[in-house]
Amino acid sequence: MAEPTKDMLLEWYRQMVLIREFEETCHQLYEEKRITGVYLHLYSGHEASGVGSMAALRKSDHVITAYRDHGIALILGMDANAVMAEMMGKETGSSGGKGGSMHLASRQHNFWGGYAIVGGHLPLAAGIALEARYRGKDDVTMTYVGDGATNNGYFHEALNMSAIWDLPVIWIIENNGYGMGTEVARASGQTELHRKAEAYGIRSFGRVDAQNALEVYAVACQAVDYARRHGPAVIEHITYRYRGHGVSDKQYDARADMSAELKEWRASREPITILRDSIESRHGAEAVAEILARHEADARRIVAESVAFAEASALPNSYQALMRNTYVASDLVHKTAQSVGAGIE
Amino acid sequence: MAEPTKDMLLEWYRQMVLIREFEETCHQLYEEKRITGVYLHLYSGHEASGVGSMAALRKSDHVITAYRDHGIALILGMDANAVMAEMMGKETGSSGGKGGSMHLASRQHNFWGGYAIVGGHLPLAAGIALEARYRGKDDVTMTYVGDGATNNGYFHEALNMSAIWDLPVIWIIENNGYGMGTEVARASGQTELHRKAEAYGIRSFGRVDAQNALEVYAVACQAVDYARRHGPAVIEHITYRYRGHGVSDKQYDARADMSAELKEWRASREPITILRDSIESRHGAEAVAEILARHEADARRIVAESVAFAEASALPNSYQALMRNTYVASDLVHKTAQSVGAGIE
Amino acid sequence: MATRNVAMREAIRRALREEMQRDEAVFVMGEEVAHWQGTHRVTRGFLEEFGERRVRDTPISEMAIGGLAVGAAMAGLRPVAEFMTINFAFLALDAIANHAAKVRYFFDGMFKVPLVYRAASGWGNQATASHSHAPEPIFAHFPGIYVGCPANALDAYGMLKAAIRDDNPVLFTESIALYPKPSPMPDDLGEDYLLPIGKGDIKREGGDVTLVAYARGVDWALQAARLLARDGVEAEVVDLRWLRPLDMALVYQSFKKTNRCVIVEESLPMYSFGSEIAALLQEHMFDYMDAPIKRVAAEDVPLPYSKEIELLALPNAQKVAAAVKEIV
Amino acid sequence: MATRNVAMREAIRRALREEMQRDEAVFVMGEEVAHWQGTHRVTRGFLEEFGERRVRDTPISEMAIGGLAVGAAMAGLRPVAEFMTINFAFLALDAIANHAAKVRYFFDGMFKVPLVYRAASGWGNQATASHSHAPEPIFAHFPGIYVGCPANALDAYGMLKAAIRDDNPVLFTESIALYPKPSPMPDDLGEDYLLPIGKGDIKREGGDVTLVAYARGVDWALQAARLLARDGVEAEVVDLRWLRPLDMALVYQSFKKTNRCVIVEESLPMYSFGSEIAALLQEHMFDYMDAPIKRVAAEDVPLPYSKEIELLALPNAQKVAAAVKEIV
Ligand SMILES: Cc1ncc(C[n+]2csc(CCOP(=O)(O)OP(=O)(O)O)c2C)c(N)n1
Ligand SMILES: Cc1ncc(C[n+]2csc(CCOP(=O)(O)OP(=O)(O)O)c2C)c(N)n1
Ligand SMILES: [Mg+2]
Ligand SMILES: [Mg+2]
Repeated sequence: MAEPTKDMLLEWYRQMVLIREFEETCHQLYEEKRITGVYLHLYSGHEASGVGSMAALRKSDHVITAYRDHGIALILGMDANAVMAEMMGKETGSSGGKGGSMHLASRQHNFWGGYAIVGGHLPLAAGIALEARYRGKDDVTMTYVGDGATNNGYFHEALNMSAIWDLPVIWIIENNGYGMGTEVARASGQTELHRKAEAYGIRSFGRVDAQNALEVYAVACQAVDYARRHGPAVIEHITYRYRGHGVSDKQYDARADMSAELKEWRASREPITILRDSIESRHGAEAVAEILARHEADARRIVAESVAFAEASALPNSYQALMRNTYVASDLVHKTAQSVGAGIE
Repeated sequence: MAEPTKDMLLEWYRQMVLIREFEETCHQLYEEKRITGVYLHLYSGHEASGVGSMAALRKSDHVITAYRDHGIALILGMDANAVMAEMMGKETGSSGGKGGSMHLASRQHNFWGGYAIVGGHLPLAAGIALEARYRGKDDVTMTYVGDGATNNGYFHEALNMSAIWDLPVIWIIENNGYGMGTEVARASGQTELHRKAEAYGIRSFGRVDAQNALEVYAVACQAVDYARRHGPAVIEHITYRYRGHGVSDKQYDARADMSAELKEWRASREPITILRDSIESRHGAEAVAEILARHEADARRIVAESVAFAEASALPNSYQALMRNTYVASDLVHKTAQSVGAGIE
Repeated sequence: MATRNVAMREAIRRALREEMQRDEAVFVMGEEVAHWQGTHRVTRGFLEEFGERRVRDTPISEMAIGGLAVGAAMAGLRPVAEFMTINFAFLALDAIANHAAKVRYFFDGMFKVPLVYRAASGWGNQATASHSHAPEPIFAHFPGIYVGCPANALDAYGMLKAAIRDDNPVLFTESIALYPKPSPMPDDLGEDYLLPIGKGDIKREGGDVTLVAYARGVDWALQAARLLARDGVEAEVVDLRWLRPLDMALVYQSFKKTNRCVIVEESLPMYSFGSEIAALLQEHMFDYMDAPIKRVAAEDVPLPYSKEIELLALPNAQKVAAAVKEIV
Repeated sequence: MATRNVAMREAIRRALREEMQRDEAVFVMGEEVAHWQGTHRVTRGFLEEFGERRVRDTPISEMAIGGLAVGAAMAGLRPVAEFMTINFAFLALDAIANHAAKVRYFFDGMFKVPLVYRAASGWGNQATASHSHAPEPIFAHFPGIYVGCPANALDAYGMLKAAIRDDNPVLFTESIALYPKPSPMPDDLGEDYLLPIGKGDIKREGGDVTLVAYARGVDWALQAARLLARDGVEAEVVDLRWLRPLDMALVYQSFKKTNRCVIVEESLPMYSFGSEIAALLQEHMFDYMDAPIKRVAAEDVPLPYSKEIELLALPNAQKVAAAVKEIV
């Protein structure tokens, strides 16, 4: 097991409190209708899953995920201002306001996005990994996929393709217990989701307590190493969503048994607390108190600034802004052909 | 293990020689352009797979398969005349000439067809099985699916649905080594296809030598019994296609290594010979010689008659025949609405 | 008969519930239809009333939802299978167009396929490009299935009941924007209030221009008609209700009177509803055409998240009125 | 320049091969493209020439073929992904319409998606209902992708080369019936013979009626033109070549001369190619219309196996000529 340094642990703490602050602020802003729309899926509760696993990557590796993407974006270093502006659909947003919460991405961070169709990003992950194999690079593609998504045809076809072509993808199944309102056992004949790897002859690295960033990291290191040298790997992360499926789905998560369950997770399996405990027990509570407090304060400041930045930014509102980037401008396209022109950048 | 009676074995022999005669005749007719079209996928070499497994069913059970369906149709007792007429697209065909080789079916035999889109029939199988569960009947649905089809999203989604809803489907994977020209190992990360059951928590009955009808039968009995009482079951049949993927695909099967392989299968794993040997060793070669010979002669006669019947039948050729059965006639449909009318029976 | 305002969502719920009460073969399946009470709350209370046998949550498996319904229908049940939104039905195009719509045909009438696919459709609310479609015309391209798209509560009620009772497969789409919209419904319709499949409806009479629409388009057309009336232009609003089969007789009748037409739809503009209606009109009503037929649809662009440009892309009453002004 | 007759299949093969030789980022993937040498023999010899890295057999996984190509293209490769036939691309509608066509848009230009989907299209040869479609209009409904459909060898060659070199996603369909059809191609075109995306072509000049078509429809139109010429009717045949973008300028130009039009396509008739072209024509060319615009398409029915009724359902030159006769 790869032993994370003190700096690494502190960095993870920084990431986790930033994500939590960001997500809870989003939640608040949505309640206040300062973020609008119908889709906003928060990563609160999932932090250790993303933080611990991406710590096993190097810069040239790739990451792709579904719509629960804010945390992933922040871990990879995307600017909180641009991310928050995207939530508000602003011109300064990372996708120019076109994508919103579900479609964050950053070319420069090898973050290939945020996708909204369940399972739709999984073959894309395989394609990104193919590029590395094709060009003889040993970069891997880390792919996050929900428990519910594992029942979709995309999952099956993409994992199988990664297997037969030895594509360096780490398929991380983020099992947070539910796809919207459906418990894993009501949606999947196989409830130990990592065992789905068997259907593809893919190497499974089993199930991990994903509220514990250290455990996540340890397994991720093995899987990344394996993927870099051989081919695809599967890991199942057991985690929990604190804010339900998405902000517009209140009714379900208000169910009594759900809130009891949530309380239980928050009380005994809080990823930030678990990481903090690890740091303190390894490096001494007092020795790290100041820096942890600083990270917390920074998180509050950064997020507050991002809100101010986003709110000060303009909404795209021209016809040109609407049409832009439907197509790449191209000399190969006949100039007078209808229904292009407007759509090119 | 269920021990088949002498009558059963003789009946299987009858079915197998009938299929072989039918398929080889189809092949011949295609060469002579008396059967036309581009798709004609023969069951020669597969006989024991269908015969042994369907022997485990009772009349009220259900059967569904893909385009390699002639053998299945004949085993279930469909009239060879109607089947041959369908090959030729005649009015007297079992699907009135609308369906052709890939779309045989018979309501009266609980044979739900013959489908052309790879994997497309798999959720239909689950739906048919659901009807039995829904109505509290204990009929099962036997479903044939190719090795290549197991890599398709339909397979994944349908098997998983059968698992969570405890649907009585026996998923028989007919592993004949290839999907068109692609060997199993080049198409599927998991080459022991029965192990795909693991991904759904479905009970697997393992791999069976499907050139041996007795072995097929023994395992099918267990699986049918299990499905009737509990839920879905998977069996992998190892078999071989004597006539390549389909009649129009000559080039590939002409490859030298393919014909060597074919010779080997024909020589040592011929299902009809294996069954004949079993019958003779159990019941005495002389005691059965006459009846086996009679079945062979009957097969030739029946198939020859079916050709005569089919060739004597008329092709549908009216606009009305073309449009008929697009929709069910219905009082609920507004009479003057466009684009109906012609399409109702 | 007493009449109350009812949200379209409630009318659909009522139709579905009554049909389930009436016929035990009718059952509901789809993502989140049971425990979650339906993403759009159409099946609220169903699990409690009908139980898990008849109200079935599915995994996120659209191909299987599409295909399983076909098998169950062939075998004698009457599935009402829900796609949470029509966008996800793209994953079931093969099940719908190649199986539901064709099984009867390629077995020459051996089976019938009495199923209904329900799907929430349309856009607005910043649902973003891949969740923002009203692609009914895509599905209505294929013979073998009917496609119904109600514009108000009463229509939704009568159309859905007919769809469930009919022995043919039906794709029934419900505009998300119309779900909460109240419209008048008599209290006591009896349980057999059935609107014939393929029958359109005149939603407003007028002699100056014909507005042809369906589903949410009808709303925009009616709003535009009110705007136009202020300027003395009386629009007749024809709600086709069904994209297959098409009640063109009704459109032709109106057009013979008005000689002018604007077609309104929520869809993308190309190879779409407006294309077909305009093509049919010019072919069959050539002698009655006093002006080109206009179309108002979404802009030809994948739809964006940001709200102002999203609105720019969406059709609206002003756009419809402006199109009318060009031809009257 | 010496000119020889070349089958369209060969021209496509040549274009693909040259582009693979020219650019190492171009690779081919699909069912049976490698060892089997391509179901339609378009990639014959490719495995031997380019090896397994660049000529990749896939499992029967259309969703993954569709989506994997998107990821590979975003990451910098130039995939040419083959659907064995367009029918199987129904299973990839989401990958094509919701991913290939939208990724660039919803990330506001961050990525480009330089891929080509190739698919054999059309019907005939008793391929039966689920294998008998020419559904190009369905895919062309969606902005964000281009849709090209060549009518002869030389066009296929120049169009495919442009499609591969362009940085946008392209769906390129190839009429099965045209694969073996020889048509003249100059021997020495250089390796940069590129036909612009969205540029149509006049395939025959004539002043009496405009026949608008694409792909196999062009064949029927040309045959009909020959039939009509015997009766003194001179038809102009406009091959649009691309269903998106549409070279309507070319159609309008012809229509201004002829004032009459018949649209010919292999597709089903509703919500289709003919619908869009007729709708555009009546809107923009109203003052030039001397007669209703007619459409010739497949009959509105799932297509049957049996050969005579299959032919009844198919468009042909006689049907086109008859439609022209109704309006000249
Ligand atoms: C193909 C498709 N079907 C349905 C949906 C609606 N939907 C969005 S998220 C979701 C649940 C996904 O659950 P899971 O994969 O467990 O991810 P989680 O939200 O728990 O992170 C559903 C059903 C969708 N976006 N795409
Ligand atoms: C969705 C889809 N993709 C591709 C095809 C073309 N096709 C027909 S049969 C076949 C191979 C299937 O192989 P397998 O499942 O092993 O069955 P077998 O033919 O060996 O019985 C393919 C690729 C199809 N019919 N449907
Ligand atoms: Mg989940
Ligand atoms: Mg096979």
